[in-house]
Amino acid sequence: MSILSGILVLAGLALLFGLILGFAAIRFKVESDPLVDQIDEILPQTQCGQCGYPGCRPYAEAIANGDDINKCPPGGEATIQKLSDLTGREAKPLDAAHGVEDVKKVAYIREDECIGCTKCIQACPVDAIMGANRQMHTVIADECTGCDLCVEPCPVDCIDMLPVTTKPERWRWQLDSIPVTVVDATQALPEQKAEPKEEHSGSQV
Amino acid sequence: MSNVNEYKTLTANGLWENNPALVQLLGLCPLLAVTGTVTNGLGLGIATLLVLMGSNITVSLVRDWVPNEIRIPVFVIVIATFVTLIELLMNAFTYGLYTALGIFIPLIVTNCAIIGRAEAYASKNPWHKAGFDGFVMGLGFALVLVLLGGLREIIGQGTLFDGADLLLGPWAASLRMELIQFDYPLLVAILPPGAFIGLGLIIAVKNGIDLQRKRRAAKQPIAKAQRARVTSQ
Amino acid sequence: MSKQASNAVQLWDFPGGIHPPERKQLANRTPIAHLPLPSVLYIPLRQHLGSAGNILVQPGDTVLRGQALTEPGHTGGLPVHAPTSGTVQAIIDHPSNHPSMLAEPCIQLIPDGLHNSVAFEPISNPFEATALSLLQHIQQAGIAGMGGAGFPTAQKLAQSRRIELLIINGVECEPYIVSDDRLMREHAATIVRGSLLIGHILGNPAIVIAVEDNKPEAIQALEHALTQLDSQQAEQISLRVVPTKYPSGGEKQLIQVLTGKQVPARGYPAHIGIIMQNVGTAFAVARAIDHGEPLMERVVTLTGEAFAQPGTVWGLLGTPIAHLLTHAGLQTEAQQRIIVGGPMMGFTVTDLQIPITKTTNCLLAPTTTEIPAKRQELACIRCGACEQVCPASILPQQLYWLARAKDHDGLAQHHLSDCIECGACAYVCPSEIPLVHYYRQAKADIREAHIEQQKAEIARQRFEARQARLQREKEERLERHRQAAEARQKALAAREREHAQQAEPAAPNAPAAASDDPQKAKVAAAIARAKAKKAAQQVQQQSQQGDSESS
Amino acid sequence: MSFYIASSPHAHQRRTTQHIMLWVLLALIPGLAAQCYFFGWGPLLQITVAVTVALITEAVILIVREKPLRATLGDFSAVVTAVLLAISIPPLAPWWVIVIGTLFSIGIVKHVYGGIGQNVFNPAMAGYVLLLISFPVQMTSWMPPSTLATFELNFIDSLWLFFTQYTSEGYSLEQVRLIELTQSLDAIVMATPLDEIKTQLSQGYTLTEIKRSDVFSGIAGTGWLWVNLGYLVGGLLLLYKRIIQWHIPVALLASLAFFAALGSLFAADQLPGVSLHLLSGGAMLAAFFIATDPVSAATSNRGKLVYAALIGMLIYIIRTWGGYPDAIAFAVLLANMCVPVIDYYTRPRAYGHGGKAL
Amino acid sequence: MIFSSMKRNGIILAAFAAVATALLIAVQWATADRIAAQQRNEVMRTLNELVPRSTYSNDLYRDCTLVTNPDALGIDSAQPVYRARDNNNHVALVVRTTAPDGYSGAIHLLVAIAPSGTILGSRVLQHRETPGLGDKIELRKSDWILSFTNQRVNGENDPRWAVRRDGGAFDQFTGATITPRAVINAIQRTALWAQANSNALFTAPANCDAATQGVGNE
Repeated sequence: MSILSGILVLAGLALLFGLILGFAAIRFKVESDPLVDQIDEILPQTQCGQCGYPGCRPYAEAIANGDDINKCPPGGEATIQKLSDLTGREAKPLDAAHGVEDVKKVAYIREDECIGCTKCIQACPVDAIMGANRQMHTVIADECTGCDLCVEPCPVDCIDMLPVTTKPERWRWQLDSIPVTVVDATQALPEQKAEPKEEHSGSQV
Repeated sequence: MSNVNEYKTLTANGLWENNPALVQLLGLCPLLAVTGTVTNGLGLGIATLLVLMGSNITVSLVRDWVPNEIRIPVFVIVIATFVTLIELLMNAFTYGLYTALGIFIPLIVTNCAIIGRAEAYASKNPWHKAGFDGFVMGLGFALVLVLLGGLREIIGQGTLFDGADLLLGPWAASLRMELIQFDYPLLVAILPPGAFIGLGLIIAVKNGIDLQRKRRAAKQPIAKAQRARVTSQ
Repeated sequence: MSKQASNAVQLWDFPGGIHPPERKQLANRTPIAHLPLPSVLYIPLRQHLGSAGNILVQPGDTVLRGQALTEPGHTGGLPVHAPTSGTVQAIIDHPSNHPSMLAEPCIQLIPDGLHNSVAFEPISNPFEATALSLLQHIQQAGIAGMGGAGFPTAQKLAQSRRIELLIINGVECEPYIVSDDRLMREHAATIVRGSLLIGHILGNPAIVIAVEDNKPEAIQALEHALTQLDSQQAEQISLRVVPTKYPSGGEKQLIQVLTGKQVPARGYPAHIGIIMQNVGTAFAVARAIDHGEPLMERVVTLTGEAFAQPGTVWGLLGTPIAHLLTHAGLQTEAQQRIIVGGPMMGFTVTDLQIPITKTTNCLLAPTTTEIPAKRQELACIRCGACEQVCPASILPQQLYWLARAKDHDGLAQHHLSDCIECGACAYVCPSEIPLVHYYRQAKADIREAHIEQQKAEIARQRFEARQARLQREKEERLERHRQAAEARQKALAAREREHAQQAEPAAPNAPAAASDDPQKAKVAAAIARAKAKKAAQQVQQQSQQGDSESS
Repeated sequence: MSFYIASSPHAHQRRTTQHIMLWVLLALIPGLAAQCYFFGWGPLLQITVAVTVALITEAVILIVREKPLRATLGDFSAVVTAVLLAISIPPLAPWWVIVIGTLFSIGIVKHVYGGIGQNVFNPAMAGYVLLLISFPVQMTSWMPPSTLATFELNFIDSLWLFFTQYTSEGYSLEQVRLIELTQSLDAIVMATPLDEIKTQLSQGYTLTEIKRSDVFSGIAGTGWLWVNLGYLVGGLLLLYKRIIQWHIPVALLASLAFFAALGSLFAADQLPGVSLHLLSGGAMLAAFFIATDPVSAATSNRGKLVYAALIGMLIYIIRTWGGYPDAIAFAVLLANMCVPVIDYYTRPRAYGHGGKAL
Repeated sequence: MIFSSMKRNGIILAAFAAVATALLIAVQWATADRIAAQQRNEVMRTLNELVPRSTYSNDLYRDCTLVTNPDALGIDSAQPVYRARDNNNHVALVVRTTAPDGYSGAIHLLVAIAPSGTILGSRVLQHRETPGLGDKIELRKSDWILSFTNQRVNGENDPRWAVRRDGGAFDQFTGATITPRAVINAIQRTALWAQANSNALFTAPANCDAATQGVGNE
């Protein structure tokens, strides 16, 4: 008797909980997962394709479906860290197969060499190159993401990727990047400008 | 061929890469509480291994019949059943060990390593793979228990396999080794803090070895990955 | 009257703060000196917070003292003026008076030594004039806050809010610096006049001139100046002496000391009805309105034991600092520090050609015995000394850990943005951790991340717009093809019908032959050039590979 | 000539970690002197061994971790840890006890957590706890004050005892520790006064009876009273030199005194009173030298008050109801664990975050 | 839809629970006897250490009575008393008793007393004394507990029943006197009580069940 009642009690309890769970599963269903949007938010939107996907959004979708999070060189370690925080996956070092982290660059068209073929305009993923057929083209520097996709199609190799120049108001307080100049003490003070000789940057921070 | 590889990966995962005790840090409560001697560690390790294998196989076999919503309760029922079975069997056949491990056997139910494997692996793979996974994961866990038990036993009382007869029968009493004769053993090793310190040191050693291996691994030439063209060009 | 009043009024305290050695006697014993003209001036277009104005001169132009060199552009900006007469030699990028010393556009002016001025236009009866006209006058005079940040004064004064209190900041709490001290001693009346003028612009709020109690001569001079006022003005303005403690001269701290109120985070003093101006600014406003003089020079303290003759000087804006250093007899040592600003918040520079700007209040050249070089940064021992001295009541030590971990969210939560970079935390740190430097870098990183995120958002939108456009174009193309195909088929059918009726040969339309197009020749040349370049690169690469393989 | 680049502030208050640690060592002298006067050469022997082991351990670890040697060894933090541990343990505990304790303090508690500044627990106290739970016999074998001792130990005897546990004449530590009491013919083996009280109370004696014994000098333990006063003097010196702030010592002693007074109020003859709690154990050492360890204490002033009051309360609870005779080490470690929580809830309100948001 | 989901989940879960419970009940049924025997063996092993098997002839495990006497046994709950008899001769009483005043709480003991009052032996069953100091009362750590064997208590004020330090006959431990004092007191108290009530205890009905008999040698 007690054997049977034991089985019945447990089965009854299980039945009850099963009913509750079945109810909850339908009633409290969470709508679609916005994970892709969150990942896309983190990616640097250079649209460079170095990850192997045509643009940041496709890569975001791939990550959401389980692809590695370390394939974005423009984002670098910082992006990998953020993706790791978001997805809970391990933050692996950047996959060198997709390129290495580099300084921010911007495309610059040497205008006297440009033949106006529009190939770069078609290659630019963010429409940051202005120009028309047989007209000299130019890059809108503020809109350029530095993806360098325009470099390869150029038949005359007139596009350079130049590092973005720092302005004082966007300087990042890297004191050790200031070259220490060794000057002749006798020349430093009078008005004639001493020719500074660059030496090791032995600054203290 | 891929099968062999998969078993290899499972083995490496269970014993080293993803060791439940050293990497996942799961099931620490019994791990830290009972590893005062090798015997205790081995006993609990074997018990956990059996439960893990049993639950993994069962979960894998029934996985097609279990709706997603109630999978966790079902896993818990399966695990709890196995733990209770093991407890009854130990009570009947290894009574000495049963009294020594005491309350920690029922605690296997809450060992997250087990439900973790059920959820992460067994519920997605066929029964033989799940069983093997349970075996290597359990083995990895048991090895750490034995290692920790050994360390604590040597430092804390200078012996090894003290009380092995409780687990393995009277013949095992001869296994007991008196390694060091302490006048004043380092009691902390046997007390709970010793378990924390010991586990920490084992994890540190494991991480150290991993680091060394990573450093030594020859730099493989980087294959350039295909870059996608975002546009038609 | 004012003395009694000032002593009777309640003062508050702000948390934290430090008492570093003041060392003000070094430079405050001599009057403000006038220097001989330098041989060249580099006048930065931007000496204030905000964008630069439009350039009004060209290389070769001769300019007079007080002539505007720039005017506010459509993005605003403050004009700069020629501080002496001479010739504009060039408009060049010259190392800036900024910790980075990155080059910024400057007007290079060669003084002619005549020091001829334009005709200045004072406002004869300013207390009758409208606030708007005075504000325009102040802006045309190029006056920016002379305490440190360099916020355009007219912009700050153009408040729509009701201002109840104007604070004239003569606290100058940072060690060594005595510019405001000397200015108050020598030109107290002008400062009081400027204060009243600013008060007039703001609708006559109560005016408080605050001075630290370590400047008795300045206090005396101001008290004397206040006794010269008529009773109505004397009623409006009062002098308040505050206890010496660094950084009581900080805007937020001084407001707390004088009123007990705190400026809300991310807000301005105007939000609680208060405006603060530096005594130097008040002086400049008085000169601009009463004499029509734009801002062309300012008081610069030259101090530190490396100077043979420390003191204060009137520095023309744009003067290379080397000119001032020479004047004060700088004796350099091997690892000389030249600090623009004070020992707490100033920055070191390595180029002596950087110009004096509207915000340059001090050049400090200490010897290494006076201010020893930094030692090795040691590990934080969590002593909490930084927390005790922080005037903003934030947790420097937590911020330090978060900054090292680059945890931007955590930094925001711990109010990094409320850090005023006063340096009190790093001053007391027993491990000599350059805390402020960590915060500056973290702030810069956060700002960068913010900018990058905005740029990324724009890029994303442009990318999506482009994708949509391409999709649309593709559909349109397909549609066109379809229509064309239909048309062709129709035409074919029609032609066949026609053909059946009568066979008519259709002359083929000859393609446009434009072989002598010069453009085409250029293109061909360019392509040839590129091909040659590519070939050369390939050869080079191959040879490099060969090298690396053989090696 | 070259120009020097540095970040502001350029001026610096010349009070370094090294400076602080040296003052702490200096301030320990009065208490240490009293300890040596009453309990012999033991503390000095312990300190010598502890400091040597600590410096060697730290140097080895720094070399292994590839960290700068001079700067870290030179900050004297390891020396302070070693000295605090050495003066906390019984004066003639065998040499290997202090060696194991110091190894653990420096090697595990300090460096495994990342070195100075990173350790969650007070290294000296963690080392003490390890020793106490591992070697309870040695760690409770306290010497009787010299005024009561049957044996007079010279330096050579102490040395022998320290290394072999026997004097050169073959007396064991156990024998050396005997005291002949005046009012009874019994000889007792010395423990700390607080431990003695606990033992006697369990025998059904009242506090008044217990305190008549020679082991107590009326208000506190004989000898121990002066040791505590010595550490109090040293602590006041640290306060005067602003090496430490008043918050932790005052809150700790006040909290301990409060609970002791409360206890006396309810069971005057069963629970030791204020003077015994403050002056018979390690309360002064704890209040001025141990709880004030900046690394493992709370940071804000309010946090320090809470932290120290918590230690005081824990000391009282553990002394009264706990399983081990002294409580300071356990109390400090438990409070160390609470520091992150304390710090979190005692954060000051940042400037401008008080009123309504903009 | 919601009802089909509820029905499906409920039935599956219930089925699992039923199968699992049935399995457990089956195993429990199969092992019950063995477990009972194991428990009995465990109790008997300890009892036989105190009262040699050769000296009695009854079923010691079953011949057990429950006694509630907080004054003598130091604990409020009922404690088992085993009676060893050789035919009808009274051989020994084995009493579970408690020393409530250990350094860190109660110490549970088993004491065997001959009707004459001689203590045949004693074991500590459970304690929380300080490791390394007070835990020498365990036989595994020290044979101190054996020093009670064949001792006798002569009345309540027998001066020998104390630690050496208090003038008694038993060793104290270095650094710990409270623990041995507590154990000595408890054994003395129990022995006196058992001696005085020997006959009544031997004649009391056997009324222990398995649940109260666990010796739990830990």
